[in-house]
Amino acid sequence: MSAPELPREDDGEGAAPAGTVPAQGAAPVHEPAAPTPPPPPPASRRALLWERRRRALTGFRREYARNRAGMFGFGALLLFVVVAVAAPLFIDPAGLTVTGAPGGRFEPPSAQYPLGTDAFGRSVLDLVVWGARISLTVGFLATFVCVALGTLVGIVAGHFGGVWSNVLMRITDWFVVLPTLVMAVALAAVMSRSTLTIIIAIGVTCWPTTARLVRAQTIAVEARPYIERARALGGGHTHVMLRHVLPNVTPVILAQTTLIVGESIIMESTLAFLGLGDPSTISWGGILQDARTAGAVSSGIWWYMLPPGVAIAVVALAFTLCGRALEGVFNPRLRERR
Amino acid sequence: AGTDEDSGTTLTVAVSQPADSLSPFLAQRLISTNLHRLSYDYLTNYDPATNEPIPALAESWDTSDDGLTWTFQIRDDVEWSDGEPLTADDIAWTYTKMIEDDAAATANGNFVANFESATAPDATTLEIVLSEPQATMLALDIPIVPRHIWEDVENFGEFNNDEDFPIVGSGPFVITGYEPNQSVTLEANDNYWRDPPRFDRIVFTTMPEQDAQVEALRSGEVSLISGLTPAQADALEGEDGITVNNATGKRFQAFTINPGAETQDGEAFGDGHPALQDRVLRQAIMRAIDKDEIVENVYGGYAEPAEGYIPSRYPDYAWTPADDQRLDFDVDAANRMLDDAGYEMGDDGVRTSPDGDRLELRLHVHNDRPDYVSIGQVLTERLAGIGIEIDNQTVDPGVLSDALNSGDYDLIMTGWSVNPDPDYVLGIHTCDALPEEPGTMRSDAYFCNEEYDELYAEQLATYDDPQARADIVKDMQAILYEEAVVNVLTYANTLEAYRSDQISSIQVQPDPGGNIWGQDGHWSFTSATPAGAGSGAGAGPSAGVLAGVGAVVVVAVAGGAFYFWRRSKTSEDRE
Amino acid sequence: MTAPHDEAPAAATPGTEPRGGRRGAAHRTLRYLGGRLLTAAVSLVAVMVTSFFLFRILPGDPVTALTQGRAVSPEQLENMRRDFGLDQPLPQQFLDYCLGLLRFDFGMSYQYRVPVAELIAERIGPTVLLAGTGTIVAAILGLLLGTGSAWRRGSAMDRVNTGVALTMWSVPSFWLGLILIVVFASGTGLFPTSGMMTPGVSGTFNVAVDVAHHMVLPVATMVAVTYAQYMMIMRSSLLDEMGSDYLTTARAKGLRDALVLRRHAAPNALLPTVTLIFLNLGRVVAGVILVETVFAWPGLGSLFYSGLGVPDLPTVQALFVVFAGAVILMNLLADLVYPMLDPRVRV
Amino acid sequence: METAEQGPPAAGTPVLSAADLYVRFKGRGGRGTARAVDGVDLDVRPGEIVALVGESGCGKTTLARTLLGLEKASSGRVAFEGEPLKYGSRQLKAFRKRVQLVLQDPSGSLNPRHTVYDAVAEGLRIHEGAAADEEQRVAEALARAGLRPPERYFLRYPHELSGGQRQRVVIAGALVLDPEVIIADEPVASLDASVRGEILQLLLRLRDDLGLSALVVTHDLGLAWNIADRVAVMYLGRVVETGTVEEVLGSPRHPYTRALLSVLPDAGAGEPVVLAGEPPDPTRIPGGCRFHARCQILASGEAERAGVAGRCRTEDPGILPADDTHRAACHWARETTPAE
Amino acid sequence: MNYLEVKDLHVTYRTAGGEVPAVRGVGFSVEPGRKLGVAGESGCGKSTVALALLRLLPSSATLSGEILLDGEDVLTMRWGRLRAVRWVGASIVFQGAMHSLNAVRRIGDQIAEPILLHNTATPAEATRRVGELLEHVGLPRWRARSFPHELSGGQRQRVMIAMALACEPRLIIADEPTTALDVMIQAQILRLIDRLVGEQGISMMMISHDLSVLADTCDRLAVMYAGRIVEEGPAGTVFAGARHPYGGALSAAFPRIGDPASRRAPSGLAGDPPDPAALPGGCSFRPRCAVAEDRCAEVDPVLWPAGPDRAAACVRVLTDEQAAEAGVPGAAATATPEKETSA
Ligand SMILES: Nc1ncnc2c1ncn2[C@@H]1O[C@H](COP(=O)(O)OP(=O)(O)OP(=O)(O)O)[C@@H](O)[C@H]1O
Ligand SMILES: Nc1ncnc2c1ncn2[C@@H]1O[C@H](COP(=O)(O)OP(=O)(O)OP(=O)(O)O)[C@@H](O)[C@H]1O
Ligand SMILES: [Mg+2]
Ligand SMILES: [Mg+2]
Repeated sequence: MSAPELPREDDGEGAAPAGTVPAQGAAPVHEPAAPTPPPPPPASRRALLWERRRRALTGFRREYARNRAGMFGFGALLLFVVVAVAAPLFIDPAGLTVTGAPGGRFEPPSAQYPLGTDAFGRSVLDLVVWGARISLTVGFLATFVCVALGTLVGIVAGHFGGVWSNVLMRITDWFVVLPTLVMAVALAAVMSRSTLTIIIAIGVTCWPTTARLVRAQTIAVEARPYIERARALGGGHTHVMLRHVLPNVTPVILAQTTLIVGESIIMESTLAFLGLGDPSTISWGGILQDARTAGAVSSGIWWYMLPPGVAIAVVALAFTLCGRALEGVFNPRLRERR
Repeated sequence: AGTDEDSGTTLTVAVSQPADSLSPFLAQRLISTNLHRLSYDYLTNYDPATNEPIPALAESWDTSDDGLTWTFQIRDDVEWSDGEPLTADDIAWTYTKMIEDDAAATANGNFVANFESATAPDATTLEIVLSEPQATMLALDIPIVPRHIWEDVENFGEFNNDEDFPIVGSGPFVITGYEPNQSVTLEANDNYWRDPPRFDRIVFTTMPEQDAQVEALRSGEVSLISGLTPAQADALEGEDGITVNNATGKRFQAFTINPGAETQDGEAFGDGHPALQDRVLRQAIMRAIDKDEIVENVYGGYAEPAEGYIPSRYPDYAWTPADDQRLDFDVDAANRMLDDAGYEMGDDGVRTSPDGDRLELRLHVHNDRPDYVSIGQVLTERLAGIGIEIDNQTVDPGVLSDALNSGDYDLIMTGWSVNPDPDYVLGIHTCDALPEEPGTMRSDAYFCNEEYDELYAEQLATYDDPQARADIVKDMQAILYEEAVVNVLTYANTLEAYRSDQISSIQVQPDPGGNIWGQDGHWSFTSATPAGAGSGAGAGPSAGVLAGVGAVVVVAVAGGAFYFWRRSKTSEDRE
Repeated sequence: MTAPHDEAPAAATPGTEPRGGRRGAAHRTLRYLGGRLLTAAVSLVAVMVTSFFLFRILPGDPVTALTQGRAVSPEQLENMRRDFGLDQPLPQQFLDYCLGLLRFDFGMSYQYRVPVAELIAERIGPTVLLAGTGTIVAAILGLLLGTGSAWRRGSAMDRVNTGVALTMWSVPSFWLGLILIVVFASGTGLFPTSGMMTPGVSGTFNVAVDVAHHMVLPVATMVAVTYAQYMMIMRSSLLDEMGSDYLTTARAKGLRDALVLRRHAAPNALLPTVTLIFLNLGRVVAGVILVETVFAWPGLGSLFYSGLGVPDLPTVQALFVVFAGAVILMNLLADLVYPMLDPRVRV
Repeated sequence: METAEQGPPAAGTPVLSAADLYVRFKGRGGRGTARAVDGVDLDVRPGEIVALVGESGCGKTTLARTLLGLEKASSGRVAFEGEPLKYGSRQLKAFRKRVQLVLQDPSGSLNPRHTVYDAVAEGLRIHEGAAADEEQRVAEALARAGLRPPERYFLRYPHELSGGQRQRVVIAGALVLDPEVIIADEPVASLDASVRGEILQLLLRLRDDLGLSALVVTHDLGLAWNIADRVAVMYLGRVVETGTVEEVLGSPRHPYTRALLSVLPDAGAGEPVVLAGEPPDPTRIPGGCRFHARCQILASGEAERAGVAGRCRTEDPGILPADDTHRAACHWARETTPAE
Repeated sequence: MNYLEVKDLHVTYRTAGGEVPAVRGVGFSVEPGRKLGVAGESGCGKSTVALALLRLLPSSATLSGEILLDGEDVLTMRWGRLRAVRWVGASIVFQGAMHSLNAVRRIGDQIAEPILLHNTATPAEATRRVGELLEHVGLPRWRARSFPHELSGGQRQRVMIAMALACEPRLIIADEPTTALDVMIQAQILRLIDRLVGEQGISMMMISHDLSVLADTCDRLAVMYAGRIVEEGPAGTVFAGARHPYGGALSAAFPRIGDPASRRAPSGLAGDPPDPAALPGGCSFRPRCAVAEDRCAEVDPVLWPAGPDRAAACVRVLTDEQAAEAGVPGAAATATPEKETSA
């Protein structure tokens, strides 16, 4: 099997158009090099390139759109992000304070409070919507920390073999061995309670996976002849890493990113569940924790317990689906074939 | 079909923590001290109804005039569960061990800190000599252990008393089984010198998850649970076969204000906000807080708004302020007080003290106490109403105690469980309780008031006149209230529930309105009466086992059958 | 372990004899083994050192935390501090810690006043039981479903399988646990809500049944949230294999579809999954913290969590080492087992 | 750039040469050291195409990579225009501006995310930054490599090209820097029989047009016949026979060269000599003549008759010097060919 | 009677990018004990034909036509019968031996697998037979216990051959058995195949893109281009004098050492390989054909007789009458096609 093992950017296009071949192919081979026609003005070349990129994007979109689960994930995600960003437009923060909440204690769902109220009389729906802001922020930022660190370490370790790689990988191995949850719990306990702490705790503990993945991909890329060619052309480390390795590990990173966001959101809720969250901010994990400490589970106050959990699950799922879909788009090997 | 001990009645109690040790010298957790209440005898006990000390091993007692020598008459009809007689010598030996061996003093050393000696001149007499008078002499919560067993123990710091079962004791129950972290089983001691217990067996089973406890109660797996949340109490309230016990609280919830941390020598330290040294500000803070709101929203109504330092469950000591003294919720009044005292409101809604410090205060809250966390949120918002900005820091208890010790705090949540004898909780606010040097704080407030100290000494001296002592204690509470350093917010109720179809009656303490779990004494468990025959919790699970295992098997078989059916159906004509 | 290559007779035909021969192979195996062991040992030491310092920066004073809310005299506090060795300077504490480790002595638990080693020994059984069962069930389920999914990729079954697995994967385990308790334990009374045993049950068979009964919900929770990864790995690794030419060879030989899958595709696809299973076996020990907490399972996870609050330094330190050690051990096992399974990577 | 002033090197001075070159690879996991290149003297003179032939795994690629400084020699020396190659990153960069490598596998040699333009311009950008005439030079290189009109190919991605086109892009990438030497490693091995001719024609044309020197690595003797001036036959890390193409392929001396020629399907006359056994292992190079274990001359007893059998088994025939004469590292050939 | 007879075989792959007609009407036959060589450049559909013979194509391929194996049509067989035919009626030596062997199972087991499956031999017998087979292909018996990666490429290819012989099939389909190998190993394998097939009287179909290899080994030769057979005839004559320009280009692409004509003058075929998904109208070789004519754009040539026992799909082999019969326009315009193809 000789499937192209690297992502193709534009599947909208077929292979070399057959129409271009005959004229040139039929030319006598010994014909002296024809004077090159004047090159077209650079602007048009750039425009062409831009056009190409656009088409590549369209192709990417089309390929992605073929994955229905991925589209569902993307849709759900978009919905959550939009709702979270727009939350202040339709939710009055005053209603989310513990002293100024409008409702009564643990009111069951009603027209006014579609998901009922919590102990302070706050609308659970509003809380969940508002909680998306923190939960998504944590998810994104923690993932950024994790992926940035992991990518840097992974590429450097993968590119520079030998001692460098060894040292970095020993460090990574050492981090990999440390149980993530335990580490995060310990870090969150050590640092002051805040959203930033959670972000750091998650980010710092999850990068080794990314690093390993990126390193593996880097090594795979480094083994390709075009790296050798770049070196033979005189390219240095930076050239190779930036121009060749990075673009080729990007799909991996992107797919990994979406997977980690989901994990981070779950991790945030887990830390909150273990009492390590920041109770003064409203996040899904925080709501769950509040619901749990209020005994909502066993008191039949399902409207307090279910929505944040479902929200976490849906967002995590959405990201996971996006991640898988991206993986599929970027890695033709994963595409359905044969 | 699960148990081979189907005979007899079993009372199953869910507890949220496993026992830390079965050794009375080491055990510190509530569950463990309760176990010891049931399996050992004490010198005295507490009246189930009134909480007053009553005779137990000691039938009667005398005090010398200087209050330093105590002579107890010990019962002569008590036997250890292995049949040996329990004599004064066992008691003297237990106390002496604690005096002499630091390891043995780990758990209850504070009771014997003032002991010069404990001797048994004869089998029924115990003599204790003190170095200074001690108010807790009738509340010596020290389990008495059998000398003939414990004499052989080499290292009290490491012996956990969990090797030979049943464990020899003299209490109404005998510990017969112990699964670390899971359960402790006790059998009734039919020879107990008081009324023997009515249940044949008690099992304490560990369930840290509150919700799991409630579900276990519902399914009949356990008979008694405690520490319900208000929502759970509400939910269980109307359920068949379940009785909710709403007991007055033994605990108060409070916050203390850092009035400027100082050592005993008057050396100031820490970085408490300077404006908090002003009593006006502290009182204004109190007036900004709506205790009813906390009662309602945080405790779902299962609490009382509080003023005095001693919970109302102890009516002798409970105190309420006179009308002109009250620092009731009144935001306008609070704002006026601050305006008058020169705290100017800034443009951003935050006041500045006369000395020019912005009123931006930290509030430290325990992250492991959900009620505190909620109170913290309420305080934060309420104080904003009088121009105080709160930095709400919900932290690990460790962090919190670090902040307290180093005086680096402004407001800090706290709360104490108050014993029938309030000496200890009062004592921690004397000037003596201030640290000798920065960082060695043991109390929860840097409070030092001469008048309070004098009253404290006075109440110590009048322990033999309860009424007079109670009056003094109330005066002390008035000082605390007025100084507004230690600010009591509520007395939260203790919420418990039991299966009334398994337990027909059970003693609460105090009676009425008292709690079942965590009593001073063993009354709840000795008084608990089984309801009907064979309704012990043991019956529930075995049916459940069959049903559960059956369900799993059915699912597995069905799944497997489906799998193979599909496979055989599709395998032939495929490629 | 049998040394690879032991089947190659020494008298090989010239030119085609396997490289290095038998002696060399044994030697290489030893070197490989030694290398792996050394790496594992180095990791373990690093973890031990980390563990000590990581928890030393935990805030809070164990002594005050342990005596919180109780009447204690300053002398008692002093005694405790001395007992715990907390009055020593940090380097001395570290030295004691290291010396202790050499003797497998993790110190005394502050909370329970027993040697931590004993505490761990007591708790490790339940954790291994739960985590092991959970992983094995999840792995088997995941592998079966993953195989089915890949072999019939694109079918309704594949889509349903994948969808369900990924949804479960996205659910926070503690939340699922709580929901399961409500639905199955109190809703139907089929399973106990928590714990590991009904007190008072005796007899090996009865205890086994009882424990199994208690395990259903926690194991179900674990399996639900973890089987997806096995399934997805198996699925994609089988999909990778499915394009392979050797499967065409197998078909060309006249093998039935089921046989092609069973004899060729699945075993080959299984190989990459094995490493993952081992890795997870290591990690899951720490990962069951949540499930243990929710279901009051008397294992290491809940011990760690309760120890962290105090902080019960010797306990959390030791547990950290145990958790990390489990991963190291399983990595090591994977390293050693994999070559036995996959002849291609045999040294 | 300094070289531009120096003018063309004096004829006869090899542009690129290897002297007594050894490259060893440490075996991993206790495996023995692989002596991939085991003593090679080789010159490439200006304007000359040298073919390096030999079976798979004999060290051809390794030698080529070492010549370009991509691999460091364990011992021996690589010289460029008589100067020993320096491995500082600055010197290497300057060297690689003038000597270009065309890799074995054209599909792999192009980054799938770079357009043809990017791929060709890469060398320019590395050495000259953003050159003003970049586009023109890229177009020129593409056109020279036979991709005309070049603009049409600028924005194609490698997967949109056929194998032959890809190979030409790689060659264009090498040409854009106006190199003096090209090392082409199996430039046509991965191509279809019908496309290979074109690439070879291109190489010949470049040599004729630009005076390029080239080292063409291959395991295909026919290819050497097609384009090379001189040929060096490599066996197990060492050159065992060199000479002009006509000499070596016309009257091979080394038994290995003879065997190679005899098995060509189209060899016509003569019984094909199929050497027994598998390709030899560079970790275990036999003593004596490295070929003796598979040598058909020795096996048939002909060496015995020539009285060299003993030497074949024990005496290393030595490293062939890098000069024009037709030589073979074979005791038997030396014995029977009076010219040597 | 022909053992294998393929008539008008069409194979079309359904792909995301549309239909790919990989094989477009191929017909040939193999007599018992004879060897047919199929040549053609990469991607012209050779492997597709080979796989189609045992219906091993992926489900995305649709087949039509007839494949008669010993008179029985493979395409309409029931699965059970097909499974019985596979490896017994015809076995295959695949292109890449590395990938065609299961890397994690012992070679012996893999060879024994079809024996046990088809011959219902006892395991002991099978083991013995495996040993014999291995020795047959020049490998020691103990190699049965080796794993594929422990063997070199040539050895693996020999294992594939041993495997193909396991059930004593009447036809062996060898799909590029030597492409990835060195000249020397290639020679070894070809000799081996030659010997075995000759000894046992097995029919064979051998696929390669190397015309010279086939010419050396086979009795007859078929040259494929873009899914069609464009030339067919006795091996020697086809190689020496192809009548289709593509066949000519293929055989010319192999330099003859010592031949001054090819010295410093490599010959090749310009242009790109055809894309089966987008073939030009008319003769599919026309875009690369050096001697294309106008009428080539209009006629889609089929195999026309082109001399004794030969056929070629090029309008230039047609005489005027034949052309008129076949409906080829303007045949008269090119009068002398013969010059090119005189052998
Ligand atoms: N980086 C390396 N590490 C270890 N051994 C190597 C390395 N590179 C090459 N070798 C070994 O050196 C020998 C020569 O390899 P090289 O690639 O130079 O052969 P080649 O003649 O180019 O073969 P081919 O014709 O197959 O390309 C081989 O046995 C190979 O296994
Ligand atoms: N599964 C498939 N789906 C779609 N197209 C395919 C598939 N398999 C092969 N093809 C296409 O069918 C054509 C013929 O392929 P085939 O493998 O038969 O060629 P081949 O002659 O064997 O080439 P090679 O010499 O490279 O082995 C090619 O264009 C190929 O791209
Ligand atoms: Mg090579
Ligand atoms: Mg093929």
